[in-house]
Amino acid sequence: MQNSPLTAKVRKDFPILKREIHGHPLAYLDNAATTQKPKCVIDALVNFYEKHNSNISRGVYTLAEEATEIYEDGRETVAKFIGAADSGKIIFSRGTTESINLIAAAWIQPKLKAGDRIIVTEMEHHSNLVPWQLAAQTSGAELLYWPINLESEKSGIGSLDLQKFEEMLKDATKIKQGIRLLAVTAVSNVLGTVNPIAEIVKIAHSHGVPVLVDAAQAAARMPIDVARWDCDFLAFSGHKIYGPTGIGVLYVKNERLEEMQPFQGGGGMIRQVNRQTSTWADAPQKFEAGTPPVAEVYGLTAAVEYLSDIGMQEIQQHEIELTNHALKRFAEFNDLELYGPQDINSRSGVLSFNLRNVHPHDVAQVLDESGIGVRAGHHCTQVLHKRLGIVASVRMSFGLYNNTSEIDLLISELDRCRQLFIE
Amino acid sequence: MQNSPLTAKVRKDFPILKREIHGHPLAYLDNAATTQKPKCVIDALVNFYEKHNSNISRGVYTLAEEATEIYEDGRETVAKFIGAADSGKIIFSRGTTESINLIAAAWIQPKLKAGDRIIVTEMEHHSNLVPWQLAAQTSGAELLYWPINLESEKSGIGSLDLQKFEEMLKDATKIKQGIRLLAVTAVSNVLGTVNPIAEIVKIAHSHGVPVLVDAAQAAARMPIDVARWDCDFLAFSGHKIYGPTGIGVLYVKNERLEEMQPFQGGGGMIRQVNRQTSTWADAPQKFEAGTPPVAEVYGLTAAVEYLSDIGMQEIQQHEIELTNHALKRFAEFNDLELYGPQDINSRSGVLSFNLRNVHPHDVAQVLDESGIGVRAGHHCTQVLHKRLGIVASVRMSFGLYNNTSEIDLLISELDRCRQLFIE
Amino acid sequence: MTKPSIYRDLLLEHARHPKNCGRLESPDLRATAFNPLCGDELELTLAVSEDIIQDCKTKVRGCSICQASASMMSDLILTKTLQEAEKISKVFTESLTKENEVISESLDSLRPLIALKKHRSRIKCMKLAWDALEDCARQNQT
Amino acid sequence: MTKPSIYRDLLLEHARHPKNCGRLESPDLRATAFNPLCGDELELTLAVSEDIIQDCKTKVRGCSICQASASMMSDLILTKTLQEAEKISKVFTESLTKENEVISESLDSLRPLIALKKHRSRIKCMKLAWDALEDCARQNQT
Ligand SMILES: Cc1ncc(COP(=O)(O)O)c(C=O)c1O
Ligand SMILES: Cc1ncc(COP(=O)(O)O)c(C=O)c1O
Repeated sequence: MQNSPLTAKVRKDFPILKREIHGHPLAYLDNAATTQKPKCVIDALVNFYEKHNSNISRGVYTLAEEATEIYEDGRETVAKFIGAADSGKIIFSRGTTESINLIAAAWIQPKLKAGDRIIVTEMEHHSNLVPWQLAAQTSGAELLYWPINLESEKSGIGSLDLQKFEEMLKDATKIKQGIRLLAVTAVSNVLGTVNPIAEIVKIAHSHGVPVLVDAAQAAARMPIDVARWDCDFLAFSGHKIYGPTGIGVLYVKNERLEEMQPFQGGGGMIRQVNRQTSTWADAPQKFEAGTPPVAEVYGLTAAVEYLSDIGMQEIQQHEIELTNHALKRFAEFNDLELYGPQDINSRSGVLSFNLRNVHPHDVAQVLDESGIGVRAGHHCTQVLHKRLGIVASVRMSFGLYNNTSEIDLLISELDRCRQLFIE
Repeated sequence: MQNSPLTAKVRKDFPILKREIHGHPLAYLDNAATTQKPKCVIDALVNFYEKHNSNISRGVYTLAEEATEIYEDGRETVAKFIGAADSGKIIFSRGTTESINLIAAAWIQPKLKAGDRIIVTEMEHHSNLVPWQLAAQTSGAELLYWPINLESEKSGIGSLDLQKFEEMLKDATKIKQGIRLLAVTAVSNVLGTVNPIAEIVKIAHSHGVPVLVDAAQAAARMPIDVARWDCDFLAFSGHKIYGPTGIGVLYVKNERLEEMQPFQGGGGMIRQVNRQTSTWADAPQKFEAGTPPVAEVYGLTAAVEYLSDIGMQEIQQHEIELTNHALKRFAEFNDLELYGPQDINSRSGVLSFNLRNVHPHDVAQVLDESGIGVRAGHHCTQVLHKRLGIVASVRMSFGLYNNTSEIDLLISELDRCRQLFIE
Repeated sequence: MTKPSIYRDLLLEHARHPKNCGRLESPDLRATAFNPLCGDELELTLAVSEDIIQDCKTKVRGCSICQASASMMSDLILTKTLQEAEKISKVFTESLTKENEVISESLDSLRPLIALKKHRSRIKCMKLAWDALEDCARQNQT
Repeated sequence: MTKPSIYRDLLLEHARHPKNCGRLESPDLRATAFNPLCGDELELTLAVSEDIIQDCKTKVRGCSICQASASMMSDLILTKTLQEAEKISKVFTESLTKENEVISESLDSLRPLIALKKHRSRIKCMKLAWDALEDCARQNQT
């Protein structure tokens, strides 16, 4: 097996890589769906439950103090990881989806009026579309789509054209249409496109439009710096950055934090509860009703520390190398249609494609027979797939532990698909 | 140490019980806040992440198939645990609080009109009060409080009088007031009161009022049978029944399921997504947006199987024995005020009290110095505490692994409190 | 290739050369089915007279398993009554969810499909054609 | 009792016999503070002339640590200016959150409190009186 220096170092940290699938070593290439967990993350969970498990905040005994410290230290570690000035802006949720729904319910819904618009892009995940649809519908607002480039324009296929965005904003100003938000992904979970968030935010802000960044894919693939990006909201999931399921993060800028209504009601988010009305705790607790996922925060903290130790720059570099290799191999075949930028500078290691005349399900199933895990379907982007004129695609997406031999294996196994399904 | 047969058997299953606190063995008596985890639950989490970790539903490769099976099998195990006829009625949430907020947002909010009433009891946890306050406020509805008995009426202190409830319902009928829901806890997390849910539901239904049962405390303490109880909704948390954090359950009766709007928007809960509108998946997926907490479901499944193997009847019996012992010991002191029923038949092993002239914080802190974990505060029941005329209390609450010696230790350490704070 | 594959001969034969493809011009019954997980779609058109399925066509936009299932179904239900066809569909569905290893004789020709039942994610693919069939049967009742 | 306790003599002394208890009849400044985690409350009343705290009383409904902190605070701020008092409060708060082990001389009498800083859940108890003090200082500025 050909390993990059990073891969050689990290593969032994992931217990699941020892697994065999139908007699073959696992080649896990579905990291955009969820990532595998290093031993330190699993150990953190065990350690929490075997040593410190307790509910937080309202307990004065030792375990409760420890659990509270674990939880609040986790907030600080996450804040540092994404360049947030203080941990008070970090809200823990159950995942990207809940983080975005939180903003839809607690921030935009109360201020949305009939005729207002929320801008989304055509490449958004359902989790960054449907919450806005739901919010828009209750108030007579609408979604406005920032289209992706399909022709090979200067920004490349599957990219967003900044000029188009400026025009949309200017047109809205002309007809005095209220644009309440831009919701945009930092990295597409299908095309692999890396969007220039800092520039996008600058344009949006110059027209008074706040920006929510879906960093579900980006957080595991590149350094994130909310201070530099200057976005208003940013959301990601623990399970996609080598941490546990059941935990997500929402970063909110101070000004926006003050505008937010409560999200869910319950224990921990209140100040005083009277019979008919209540008052609220300060942020971030105000937005964290109920017993929080303390163990999951501990696991997430371990994941963030693991990634920081390796260095997000190095991780990004590794992914670029894998992606370069994949792009080169894909170019060898003319029955492989790759969606998204060809240019390595505007994409990351998420590659969706179709093998001509073979259904993505069948491709994924045949690959599984050789131990390869890839995803087939619309990857929660029906709007994008419709735009691309397809129903489904096969997606290969890289993680820390992948290497070029796994890519080569996939490419060679596609031959089996051809043999089975195309006479 | 004096152990009941059950305790002797189970203590070794809980790794955390090996911990020492300030040189003393841990006496964990805060099980109403969260329970400790048996090894099989911790092992399930490890096993998931080391062997099967993957995202569910949309993957055709082996790991994804396994994860999906784990997730859906979990739904069936939980359905059986609470006597639900089929797993289609089980929605996974992040906890009791989210389960209740889900009903508040997806079911009651859309149908609530100005002047409507939601009945709650004075003993409800904030998580079963604040969501209804928030829903009521947006539509001009109000909460109606079913008061608890304070005098030693026939149902005993801290109990709910069924006649009072009938009268409330009749009064509402007289003035044509719409009662949309009764939200009631099965077991009080402060008083320990066990409410007669089956009888309550019968009365409510005879007046056309649906019932939501907060089973956060009950689920770990007694057999639950939604078919017999006939409740419309039932909610509980994984972490309070010896399972992981980050997972909760919501049971919904079929008729209600059909009335429910979507909760959060995102991946997994859709059928078709168009640019402005979408259609929804069938229940329960319709209410589970985003990547679900698969590992946590696996852990919860292990917990439920662990409890079922022991038997909820036996667990209940064990708790009755401990509670009896505690009631007897408490009666020895006239500076100990216990809140809630004295009658063992209408209470469970959650005992809140105050030591005269010593603040609950100080009691809990002193007990910690001997390794005892109890909670001090309002336990997320400010309305109840106000009704009791107190600000805070100390709460001792039992789990599987507790024994009478731990109760005796607590009682004897209260002496240290007296010496420190009362001259 | 020597690797064992879930794609066995009979299945592939049906997938590559599906029977009764297309749509009837003026069907007596028509139903579509949709798989939200992947976006696959299927249209079933039936010609029915005196309760007997005289003709049957499926238009499939789906994977090989979906295609093969539709093809096998059409083979099996032709000349059967709608009630019989619905009954077969129910038994087939049960055989996919039950642990039971005994396969009813009426489903003999569906064995290559039933063999895949442990692939839970593919059950919906197999079921698409049958969902449409049951929809047609329902329409006929009302 | 031989067990080591966080409740040391000085702390207990203040808790049992708190200084400057109660409320001033007609205070120049008044503030209340509230701990949502346990419902504890504290009322601070100050008599201030020429910016100097001439008199100070606290009415506490809280635990021994809250009580002791209020008592120690009142001892410390009497005869100081509001600005000085506010400064002390800020330094005290910092000493509770920082890892720093060096305790500023001005906080000498607060050592028994600062020693408890690792008990994070009790910091809010200690801070209640000081929150009210900072509130008074803010009122004075505007
Ligand atoms: C009776 C009751 N209801 C609701 C809750 C809320 O549960 P959770 O915090 O797990 O959402 C609790 C526990 O905190 C409880 O005891
Ligand atoms: C770009 C993007 N946004 C949002 C999500 C939703 O994340 P989650 O399912 O963890 O809530 C995903 C992944 O599923 C994603 O790739």
